[in-house]
Amino acid sequence: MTDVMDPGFDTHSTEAPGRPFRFRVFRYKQGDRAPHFEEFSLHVAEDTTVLDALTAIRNRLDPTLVLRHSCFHASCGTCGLRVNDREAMACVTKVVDLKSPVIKVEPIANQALVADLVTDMVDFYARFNAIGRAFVQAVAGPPDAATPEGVGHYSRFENCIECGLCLSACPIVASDPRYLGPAALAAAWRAVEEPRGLDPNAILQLTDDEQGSWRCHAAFECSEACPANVDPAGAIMLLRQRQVGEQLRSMLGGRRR
Amino acid sequence: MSERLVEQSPAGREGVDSAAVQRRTDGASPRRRGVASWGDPRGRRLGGWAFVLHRVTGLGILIYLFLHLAVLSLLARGPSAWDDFVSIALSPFFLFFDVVLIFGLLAHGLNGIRVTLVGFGLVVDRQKAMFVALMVLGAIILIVAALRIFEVG
Amino acid sequence: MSQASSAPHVVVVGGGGTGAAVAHDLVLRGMSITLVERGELTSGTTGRHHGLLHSGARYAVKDRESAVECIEENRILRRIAPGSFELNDGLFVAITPEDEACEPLFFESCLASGVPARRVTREEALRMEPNLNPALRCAVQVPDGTMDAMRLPLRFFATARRNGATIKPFTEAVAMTIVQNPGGRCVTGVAVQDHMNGRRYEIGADIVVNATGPWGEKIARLAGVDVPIQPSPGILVAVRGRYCNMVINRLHESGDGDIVLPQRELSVIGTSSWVTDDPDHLAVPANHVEEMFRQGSAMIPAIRSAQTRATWSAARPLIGERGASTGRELSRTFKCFDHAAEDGVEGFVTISGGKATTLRAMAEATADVICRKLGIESPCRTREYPLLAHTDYYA
Amino acid sequence: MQEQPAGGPNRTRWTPSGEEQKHTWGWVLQAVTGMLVLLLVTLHMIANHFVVQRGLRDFAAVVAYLSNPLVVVLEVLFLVVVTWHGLLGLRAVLFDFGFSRRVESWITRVLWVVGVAIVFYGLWLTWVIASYH
Repeated sequence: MTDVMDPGFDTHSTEAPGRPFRFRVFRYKQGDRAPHFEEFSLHVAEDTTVLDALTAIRNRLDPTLVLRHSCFHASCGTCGLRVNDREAMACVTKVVDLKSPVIKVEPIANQALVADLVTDMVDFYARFNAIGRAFVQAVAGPPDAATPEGVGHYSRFENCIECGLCLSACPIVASDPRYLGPAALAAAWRAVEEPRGLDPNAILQLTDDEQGSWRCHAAFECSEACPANVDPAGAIMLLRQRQVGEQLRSMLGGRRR
Repeated sequence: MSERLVEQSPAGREGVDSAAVQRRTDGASPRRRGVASWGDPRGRRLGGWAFVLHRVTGLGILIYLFLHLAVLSLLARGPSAWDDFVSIALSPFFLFFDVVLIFGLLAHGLNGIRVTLVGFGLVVDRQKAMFVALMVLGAIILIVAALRIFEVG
Repeated sequence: MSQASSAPHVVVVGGGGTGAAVAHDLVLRGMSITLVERGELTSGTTGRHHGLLHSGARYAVKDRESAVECIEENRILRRIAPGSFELNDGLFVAITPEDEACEPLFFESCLASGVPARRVTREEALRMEPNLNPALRCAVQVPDGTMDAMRLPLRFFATARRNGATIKPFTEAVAMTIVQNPGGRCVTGVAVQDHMNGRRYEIGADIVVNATGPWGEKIARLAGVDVPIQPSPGILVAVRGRYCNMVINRLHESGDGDIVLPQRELSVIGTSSWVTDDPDHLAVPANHVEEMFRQGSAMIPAIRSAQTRATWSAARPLIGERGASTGRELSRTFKCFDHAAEDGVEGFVTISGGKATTLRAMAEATADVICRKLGIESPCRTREYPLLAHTDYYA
Repeated sequence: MQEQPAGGPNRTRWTPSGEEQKHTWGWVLQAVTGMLVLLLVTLHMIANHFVVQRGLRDFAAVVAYLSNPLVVVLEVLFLVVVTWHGLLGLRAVLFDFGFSRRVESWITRVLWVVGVAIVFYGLWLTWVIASYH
């Protein structure tokens, strides 16, 4: 622990002197007839994030505003929102980077709304749990992979922070809730790639389905929205490749692996 | 977790579900963006544009296929019916639609190559570059075809 | 509820790690539990901590009691929450000759505290962690680990709810119901504001537990008591890239070190300390960010040029007298205040201080106090009770 | 490493479509017919429009063109493949609307009827034109 007596200049300030921004925030309380947008004005500094702004709105302007947040570094996945019509983690989205004087903030789409910016994650996990996956490995890789060049190899599914941004961005999930969706299919591919106690064949068969891997229409919006480099669309395509291979193998009389 | 770990579980699964429902809303919809969102250009990235382009051109070509087959029935009504149609079809107005058709075929067909490769897990990480390259190729072919059509017309 | 409706009803205020563990412990002891949290679960200090599962080594030299407590809880958590930790161990690295001079005392103190420690040569340390500063002189390996700061508490919440607890996020405690008895005042319930629908209502309670960490003083004031909790923020920096696989600590004279932890594809660097009165408004001072890069790159030089993913502050709930100017002067242990004994207010208990690693022990101590107050004899069962997966919270 | 039992198949809420047949083949056929269509449409466009004077055959030329059995085979194959690809594609789009399973099975049935009708219509038209010869 480093003691620094003087707290100094706050790089995440939401007070003057900063640049003024208008925040159009989605508001809804249970029992309301319809949601509406409410506008708040705040000054922001260079590093002020959308999450800083929203918590400042709650602390100073309207204590009834509810939103989800926890870790503040895009590791927990709770503060996923739609910011200016795109999925974003509020905690790592700097306001000035949005290059717009008006910041529209909405909850993620295609999920049940709880209130204001809060959505219910039950639907997300109902899909996710269909695959069944531990979220942390005992050790995330061999130490020698920890070199700067090896850092890329850590792009593994356990990077998934379960934020639901992929479900919000997916055009198919937008129109049909039966589709298993990107996060769970990416989890399925991780389990096939590295089973660690799960049965890869069962998962291949489960997701080889009209509502599984074959439902994806390659819009890649999930991979664009993903804040954790999971690349769900890429995972779905690799899952399909394996499923085609398995089907060919069984058709040609070979046994499934 | 196996059930034996769950002691004093008041109502088994029902208990859990009702607890989950605690957080659910009184009747708020899931705010599903719906089919209409396919037509919403806001926030869309390249892959999303490719998805929409593929759907629109695919449906357009299918409608054209029905029209085309219907028109071909003129052949069954004998030489004069068909030859009258041919003279109309060679008007500049119809030729413009031929260019639109070729645009649709090129966009759908060339992007189809990308979708097929990607769908088999091939060159997935190059999908954007592939889309751009195929569309540039398509544009070139379209220009050549358009010049040829109007030159003939 | 399968328990008799006569089971004592305890309202826990605060949905962080401590509140989660308290709810879990009390529900296993047969009590009826309602937990209220102003925002999302773990949205206070809990979610923002660096995610270190302490081995206790950090406290071995100066605070043996904390060290013993940490290693014991470390072992318990590994047992009851398998899968929640990267069992990657920690490395205390001595960079300067002054650091190296502290090594014998540090190593011996670890062993004396029951913290398994292993001496590691410079060459072996560099083999294990190639990004370490090549100038390092020696290192000590200890059973630190990394955890997900939100998902470990979620497992407590999931298990508590499966066992009958009612968990109410987005429900803010706005007032205490206080009854004036001949013997003194008594807290008999909490008035809450449900931010999901704007409704305000009261929840009756036999006991109200204040588990709000750095907000503890604010909540205690609702009950008319004063607790010496000093919010002490520290800054954390996350950079892109996993520069180490183990938890890298600086082997300092203070034993208090600086730290770099791997978290998924990120490396988290911590931490500084100052004091504030308002845990809702935490600055991210520019000079502290610079200091983190300086300290972090002393151990892992590549951090100097790493890309910043996020900078944020978290407020520790330290127990101590007001007027301290830095967090260091304040104690790092936890304490459960029974305000009947200390302030003449019945039915109100505050738990504060402590560390994420000791959340279960904090809950055990709190539940012991509550059982004693209610005259219930029920042993703590959380040491052996396996926790559900975090995903079960949403099942 | 101790694996965390994060839910098993018995607690799955998401359910597969429930159909026995594997959907791999639907996709593979769509991809294969797509590639065939791309090939055949190119041939069709060149043969019927780009190498023909003024871009469209008059009646006599159509009859002459279809007198070649290879042409008949290719054009009929083209029709079958393009119909399959187009209607399966339409089905995929319609299924994305999230209709009920009952509506979806009706969509599938109707599309089968349409597809078979189109192919028979094509065969009939070819036979009519060939009989002018």
